[in-house]
Amino acid sequence: MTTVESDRAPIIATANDQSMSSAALLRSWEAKPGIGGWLSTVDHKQIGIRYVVTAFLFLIVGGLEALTMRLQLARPNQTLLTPEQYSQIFTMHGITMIFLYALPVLSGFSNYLWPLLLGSRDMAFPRLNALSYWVYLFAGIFLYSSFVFGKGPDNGWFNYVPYASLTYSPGPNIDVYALGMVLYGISTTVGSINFIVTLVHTRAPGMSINRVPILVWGTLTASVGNLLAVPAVSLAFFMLWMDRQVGTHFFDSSAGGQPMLWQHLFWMFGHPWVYAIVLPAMGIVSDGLPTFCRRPLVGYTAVALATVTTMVLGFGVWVHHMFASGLPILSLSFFGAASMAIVVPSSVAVFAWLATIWTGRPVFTTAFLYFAGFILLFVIGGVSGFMTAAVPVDWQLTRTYFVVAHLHYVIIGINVFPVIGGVYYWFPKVTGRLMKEGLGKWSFWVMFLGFNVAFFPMHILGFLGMPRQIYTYSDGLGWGTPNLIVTIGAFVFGGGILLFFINVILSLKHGAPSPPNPWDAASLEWSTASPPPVYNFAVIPIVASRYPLWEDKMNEDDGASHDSNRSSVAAGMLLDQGRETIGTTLLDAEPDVILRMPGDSYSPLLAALAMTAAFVGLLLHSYLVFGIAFLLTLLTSVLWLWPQLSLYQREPSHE
Amino acid sequence: MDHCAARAGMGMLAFALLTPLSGCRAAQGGSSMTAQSTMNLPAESAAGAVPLGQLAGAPAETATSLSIANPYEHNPQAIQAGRQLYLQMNCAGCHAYNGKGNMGPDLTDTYWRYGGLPVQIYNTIHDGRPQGMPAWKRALPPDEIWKLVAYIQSLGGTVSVSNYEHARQGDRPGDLIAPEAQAEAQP
Amino acid sequence: MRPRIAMLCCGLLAAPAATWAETPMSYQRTFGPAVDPVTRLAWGLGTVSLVVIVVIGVLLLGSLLRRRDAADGDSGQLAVRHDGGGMAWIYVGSGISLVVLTGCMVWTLIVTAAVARPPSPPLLTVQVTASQWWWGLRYQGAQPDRTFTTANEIHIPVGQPIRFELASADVVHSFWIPQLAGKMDVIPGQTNVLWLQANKPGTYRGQCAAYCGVQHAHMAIFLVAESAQDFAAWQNHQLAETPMPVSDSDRRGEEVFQGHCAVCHTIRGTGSAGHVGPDLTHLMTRGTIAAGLLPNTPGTLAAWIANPGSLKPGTHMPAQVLSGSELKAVTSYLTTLN
Amino acid sequence: MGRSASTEECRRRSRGLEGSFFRTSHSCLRVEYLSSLFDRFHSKVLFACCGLLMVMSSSCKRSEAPIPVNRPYETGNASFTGATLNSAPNDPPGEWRSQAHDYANTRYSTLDQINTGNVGKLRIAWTFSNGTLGGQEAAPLVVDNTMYVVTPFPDELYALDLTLPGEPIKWVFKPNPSPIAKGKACCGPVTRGVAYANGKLIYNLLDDHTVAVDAKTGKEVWRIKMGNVETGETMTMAPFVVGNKVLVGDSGGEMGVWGWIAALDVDSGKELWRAYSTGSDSQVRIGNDFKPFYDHMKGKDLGIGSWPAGAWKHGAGSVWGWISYDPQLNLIYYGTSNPSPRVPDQRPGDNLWTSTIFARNPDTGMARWAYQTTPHDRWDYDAVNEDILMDLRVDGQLRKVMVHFDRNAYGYTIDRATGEVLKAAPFTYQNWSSGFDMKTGIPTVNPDKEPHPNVKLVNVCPPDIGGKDWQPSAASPRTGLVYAAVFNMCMDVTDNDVSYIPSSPFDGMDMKRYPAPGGNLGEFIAWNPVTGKKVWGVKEVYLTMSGVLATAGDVVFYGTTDGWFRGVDARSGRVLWSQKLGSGIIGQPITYLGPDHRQYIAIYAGVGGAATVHVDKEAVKGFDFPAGGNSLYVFSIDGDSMSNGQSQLGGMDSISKKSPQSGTSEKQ
Repeated sequence: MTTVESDRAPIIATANDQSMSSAALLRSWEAKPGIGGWLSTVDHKQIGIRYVVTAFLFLIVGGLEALTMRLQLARPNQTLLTPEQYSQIFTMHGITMIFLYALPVLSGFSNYLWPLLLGSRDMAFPRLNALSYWVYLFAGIFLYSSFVFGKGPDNGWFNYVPYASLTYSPGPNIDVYALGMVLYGISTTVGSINFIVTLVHTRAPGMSINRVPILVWGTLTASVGNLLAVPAVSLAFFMLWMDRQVGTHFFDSSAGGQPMLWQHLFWMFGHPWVYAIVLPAMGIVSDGLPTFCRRPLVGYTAVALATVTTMVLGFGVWVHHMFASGLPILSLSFFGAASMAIVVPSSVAVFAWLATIWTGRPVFTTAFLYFAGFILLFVIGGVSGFMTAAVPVDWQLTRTYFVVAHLHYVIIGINVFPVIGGVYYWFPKVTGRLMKEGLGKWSFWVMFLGFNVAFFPMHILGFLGMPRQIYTYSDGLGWGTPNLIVTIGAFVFGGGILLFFINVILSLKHGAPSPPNPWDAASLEWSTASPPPVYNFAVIPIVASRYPLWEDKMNEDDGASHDSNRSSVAAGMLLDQGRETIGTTLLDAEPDVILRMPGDSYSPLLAALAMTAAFVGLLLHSYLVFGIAFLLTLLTSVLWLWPQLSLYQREPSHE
Repeated sequence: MDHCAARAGMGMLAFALLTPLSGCRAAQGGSSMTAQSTMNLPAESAAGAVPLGQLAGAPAETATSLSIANPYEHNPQAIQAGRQLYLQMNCAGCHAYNGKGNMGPDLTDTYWRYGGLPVQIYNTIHDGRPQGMPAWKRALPPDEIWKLVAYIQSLGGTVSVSNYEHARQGDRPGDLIAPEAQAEAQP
Repeated sequence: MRPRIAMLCCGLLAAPAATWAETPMSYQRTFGPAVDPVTRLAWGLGTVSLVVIVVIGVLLLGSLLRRRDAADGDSGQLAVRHDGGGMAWIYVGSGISLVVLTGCMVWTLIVTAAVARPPSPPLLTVQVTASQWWWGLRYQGAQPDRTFTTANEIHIPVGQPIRFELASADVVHSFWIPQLAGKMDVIPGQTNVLWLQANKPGTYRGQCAAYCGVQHAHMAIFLVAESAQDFAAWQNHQLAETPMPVSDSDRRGEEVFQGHCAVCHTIRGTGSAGHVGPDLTHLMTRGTIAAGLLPNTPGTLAAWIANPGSLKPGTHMPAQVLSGSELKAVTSYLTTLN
Repeated sequence: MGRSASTEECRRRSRGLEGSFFRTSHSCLRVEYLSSLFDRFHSKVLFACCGLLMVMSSSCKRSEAPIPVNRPYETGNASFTGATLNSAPNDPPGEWRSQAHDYANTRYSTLDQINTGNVGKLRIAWTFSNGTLGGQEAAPLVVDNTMYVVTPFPDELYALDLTLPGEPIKWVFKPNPSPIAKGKACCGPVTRGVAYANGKLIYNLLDDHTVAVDAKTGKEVWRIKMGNVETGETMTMAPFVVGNKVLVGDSGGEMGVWGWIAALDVDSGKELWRAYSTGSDSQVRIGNDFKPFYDHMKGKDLGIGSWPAGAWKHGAGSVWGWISYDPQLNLIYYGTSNPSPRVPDQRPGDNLWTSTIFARNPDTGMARWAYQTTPHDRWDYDAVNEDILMDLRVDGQLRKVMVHFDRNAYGYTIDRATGEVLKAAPFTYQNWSSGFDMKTGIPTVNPDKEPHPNVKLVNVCPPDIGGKDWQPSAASPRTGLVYAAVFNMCMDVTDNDVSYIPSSPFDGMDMKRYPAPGGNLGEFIAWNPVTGKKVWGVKEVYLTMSGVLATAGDVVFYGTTDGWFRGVDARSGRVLWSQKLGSGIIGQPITYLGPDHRQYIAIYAGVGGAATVHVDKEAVKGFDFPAGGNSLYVFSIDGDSMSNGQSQLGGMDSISKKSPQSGTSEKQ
């Protein structure tokens, strides 16, 4: 960021949404009206909402795929689906849920919430933020476009070679998957960078690193993890595409390649990824629970550290997906032990949550139910993971329905439940209306019941030796009854989700209007209006504790504090000369610089379109299309980077 | 909830999901499903009607039967299946793993002793040829042979039906043609 | 919610116990030293896991339903309690977890070491070649000429460790006979080794456990553990060449086989030596065809030859163009291969 | 290429010495003429002349490209090893009546008109094209002033009258073999030549027939079907005559045939016995007097027992190479081919009796001893290469030995009475074995170089065609050395599981071949069979796949696949003369004495066969073969012959006057 000599001392003012300055803020922040504004906006709230909505749409598609599979498996020797259809469905189900729902929905939450949680006016790179979303959307469409070519990916989401090689999967479906994942990787990567820089740079003054909400810790850890993990998978998929289309032999043993290379590369990414899609969700719980338990989270530091530790360990355990691939026993034992070790940070988190509830005074809202229910599912998913970490036991468990049960407890239990809880929790903030509690409780219980009926018996199916990814099974293996129960449970669970969506739609129209802070919560987002103004905060709040909105209440207990170390949300820096927010230092969040934020722009959308076109070109072997699209990408980046006087930064004067 | 209602619901849901998917198989053409791929094959008799012998020797009136197209042409699944057959039936032993020939002729060049049209290659495989090419008519069902032909076509040296008349005169696409020759070429 | 869940779980746990006999793939009871310690470990860890779930469940329930003292419950007004309490939970909880965990780790390592290699050197090596979608088996004899090939049905002597060398002809598969040993992947370009031992005579079912294509679901394998004598007898029988067909129809069938089938299948002694499909030398000694898909009867054989794709969609075996009489002849010929 | 340039220069220099040179070569001529009566004294004089010439021509040495590996041997004319050869059946020295010239397979001629001194003056005397394109691997025969040349498929046999100017065609025999055979021969539709016995020319047709032709009339005497070509079996080897038996064998090691050798009656063609290379002892003709030297070859029915059940039936072990014969021991020696399929994992066991050298009694066909050079061959190392019979001192005692350059790159010196290996050492670069165990007689296999299905194995040396293929070497009693054209190659190989489908290859090896360290594909070496060491070598950029001719003139001849025909000093390895021919050379040079008492050198050019099948052209930068097309080239000093230098019209009327008989009557 370039700087010019003339400094400016930010005016300290008190927030007042009727003031002149607010009008000025509105002028400079709000998007152009109409479709143009909609396409060009870089407002993190807009983008966050789009992320969440898109992710939920993919959730519905993936869910329907799941239900179809359950119909096929309900009884032995069903012929509802052909083997080929089944393969495509279970593959797309995995791809959809893991790539197109689980992470994006969390990115959505974080996108929407971060600046509000951090007392800032936008993410550090608003346009990068928009790009990340558009690329995600197009990548999703790209992946599903495979059906247009007559066949979707059909090799499971981990897509082992050599089945994924041209010899055994000649169709374009695997190319679509490979290229789609490389494209998708771009979205994830830029998103992660954005989160990291945002945390480093744009927290409100005083929000030192030990005061940020756990959700921020979770997303930060996930982002760093993604930055390190995604390159592995992008590389792997690109190598696969080269093997298929350029004639290289990275994975072809008969030409000097090595099939195991794929498994290593994929799981080096795959395992950290699993943590990337649960840690932020755990963050949601860690921030939500205290609100409803009417007390701060027990062991904030411990939980924050546990979050980071989990991810660090997560990078050293990828081999536990490959225990049966004939690797040396010694290394297996090491990776097994490392995988078990993850129990420790997890238990820290669990007991922190338990303690929070135990020592608090829970208010039984729907959101709270989701958070509390989550804890049990987290434990069940955790211990089943702990069992698969035992190498010799895993030789039996792996690739059976036990693993299917495990990963659904982990991903649904630790991702879906907190996310939906999170929706109930922040819905009023986002829409200005409260969701219906009665229907909400129903949706929770139906989901919770259905979920356990659907997925707990899968453990037993695993013990009964049912392998995953089989499109049918013959009679007399004892798998019939549990499968029927699973199918029933699956539909109940689906019903629960349906209730939730109904609730969302109803509440959007008829929900009770919500005050700025309906739950009397403690973090900054509740200090501004519901829904928040486009500029988030009329004045940048100044933070003095982890729970800025609870300081008065908590200090009733110990009157030991003075106004000096109180957070100030009413009065703060008024930055109303164009799109501005405050940049602060890494650790202590001292005011450092006034950041001029870029305005709305089409370049993210154009760049995303151009990139996608380039990948389409590769897919169709039309190197002309690729070339043109590549040039367009460069052009849009030039447009993007074109210097704007309005973006010159000025430093505040210190006295 | 009510059972029948639930079942009905499931059914409808399944139907809704399957309609888009049901497209897949048709579009896949020669997937590994032998049952369905035996359709739309030319009748044995039709292919059999094509005389053996050199391109140049093939009398014109058989051009119709010569124009029998390979149902699997450009079908990626069939080409890979054909490649597997090429290895499993020991074709590589004579024509080499890269198809460039060794004991048997090069299959990647444009010279074909017995004609480079799909149906001529079909016949070569089906009936064998005098200089050591075995006949596969009993071992390989017709659509397997067509898959082999599809693979051989994918090697690039074969003659397309559209280009047949030119090929028999030794022209290649893009060749210059002297006006006189042009005149004579008119039937 | 808890009671309902609990009931449900108990019900589900009971279900398999009831239907134990009909669960050939269940590994809750196992029958060989290569896996028995693992089964004990699995039950152990399983119990630990269940205990953990119950304990946490109870604590959670307790924390939810526990009566709060009225003192600070002032008029539903959302006061916030601020006390540093609760850290003890983390210390104690994590502490206990750590202890239990360490115990489990040690136990796991012990078991891993125990099953890593057989107690005594295996007396027999079976080379398994996995293909889409069947299992090729080659028995390594003491002398080369005691080496023979069969498919989809393993026979072993009881009470002896057997060594399996696993290779793939195409994609990744996974060799798994749950009641005798854990999985071992079959990966192209490398030979993985597995050992197992059956202490109880009987037929054990296995199945490919790694997705290997459309018919992954129909890639079963059977292992027959029998007494040393029975095994020796079986082995000698497998080594014998099939007698030449006698009846005219069978001779006709043999001729059809040579013409239509021999490029892919082997029947030792007839000059057919195809390696693409299963070796059929002693076909009728096997219980099933098409890798466990169908019982091995003349009827199913004929149906299978007539149109394999309809029974096993996607199978690589093509439908042969056979006249009715040819089909009849070849089927009756095949039924003589015992 | 540089080498040829320097040879040109060498030739120019010798021309400079014309005067003195002329005289010496004359004296040589005279001495040679007498010495054809084996007059010791005169041959000594000859050595003297040659010594002198060597000193004179040594001026070329500096500019000579191939640096001899071993200088100490450059001068002097003593034998390096003291080896002696039995040149039985002692055919007239001016003739060439069998492919190997004698039972011992020495390919050594006592003619020495052409010697190290005058070889530089060799010029083309006349040529003959037979119009075929397949690889020309056979050597011509010269009997009674008639030259007999056989073509590759369609295996036509020409008789050329050497007594007349222009060497006109006496007759041509066209057997019309089945065209199917063309597609079944792994390595080109070749034949390795004709045998002469009792006025009959006997040879194998590619389509598994052996045929005898009357040498005078060119009429077929008998023809016998030895196998069924549709199964993939062919016949390419040159028959070998012992007494009134002619020995023939089959080809098809890549086709899963059942290999055999058979003895036919020379006069009737009736089959007398047939010995298979796999199967029961009776089928292999192993009886009580079978005494292999090494233990792993002792036992009952090993031809079945060393194979997986039933696999021996398609185990090949075809007999397509050379046969030699020791009249004293009354034993024939020959080798069997690789086992089928070439994918070893499909046939665990030693796979006896493939890749094996057999000693048999030619009368009964019963085996005396056997020695398997490469047990459980994984790389296609046939043992069919020639066995040169020599008598020499090994470790102090005189031994009757055979010298065998195996495809597995080991040069063996084997006691031919017992089958004991006396010396075994690599004669070219190899890495498949880490050493040789003299106790078991088995090379120690390097496990890293064992191929397994579907796994690419890189840099295996030598490749499937071996360190040396069928192209026969020669031995000279004057130097006691063995001369061989060998390969310097490696391969990347991927094995593919393969089915036995009759009439199709039972192969499964996917290979890419390329030069071994050094970058040269070929080398022409002189080998000391006593020490098992290379004496010198001439590196060739391209494949050296021709037979070798050794002469009493101390010149050894060989050709290259890019068409160079060279004469080399038998002692120093200096290339004394080179001539580029119309096509690559994979034939076998011979020498004979014309009716005009001139010594001629004859060689067939016409590349094809294994040479073209087995080299990846991409392997060597800018490598490409000359096109095929078979022509015979005959050389003489200054190119003098009846076919030039005189009035061709005279030739014309002399023909018009002659009747066919007069051609023969002329020469008493």
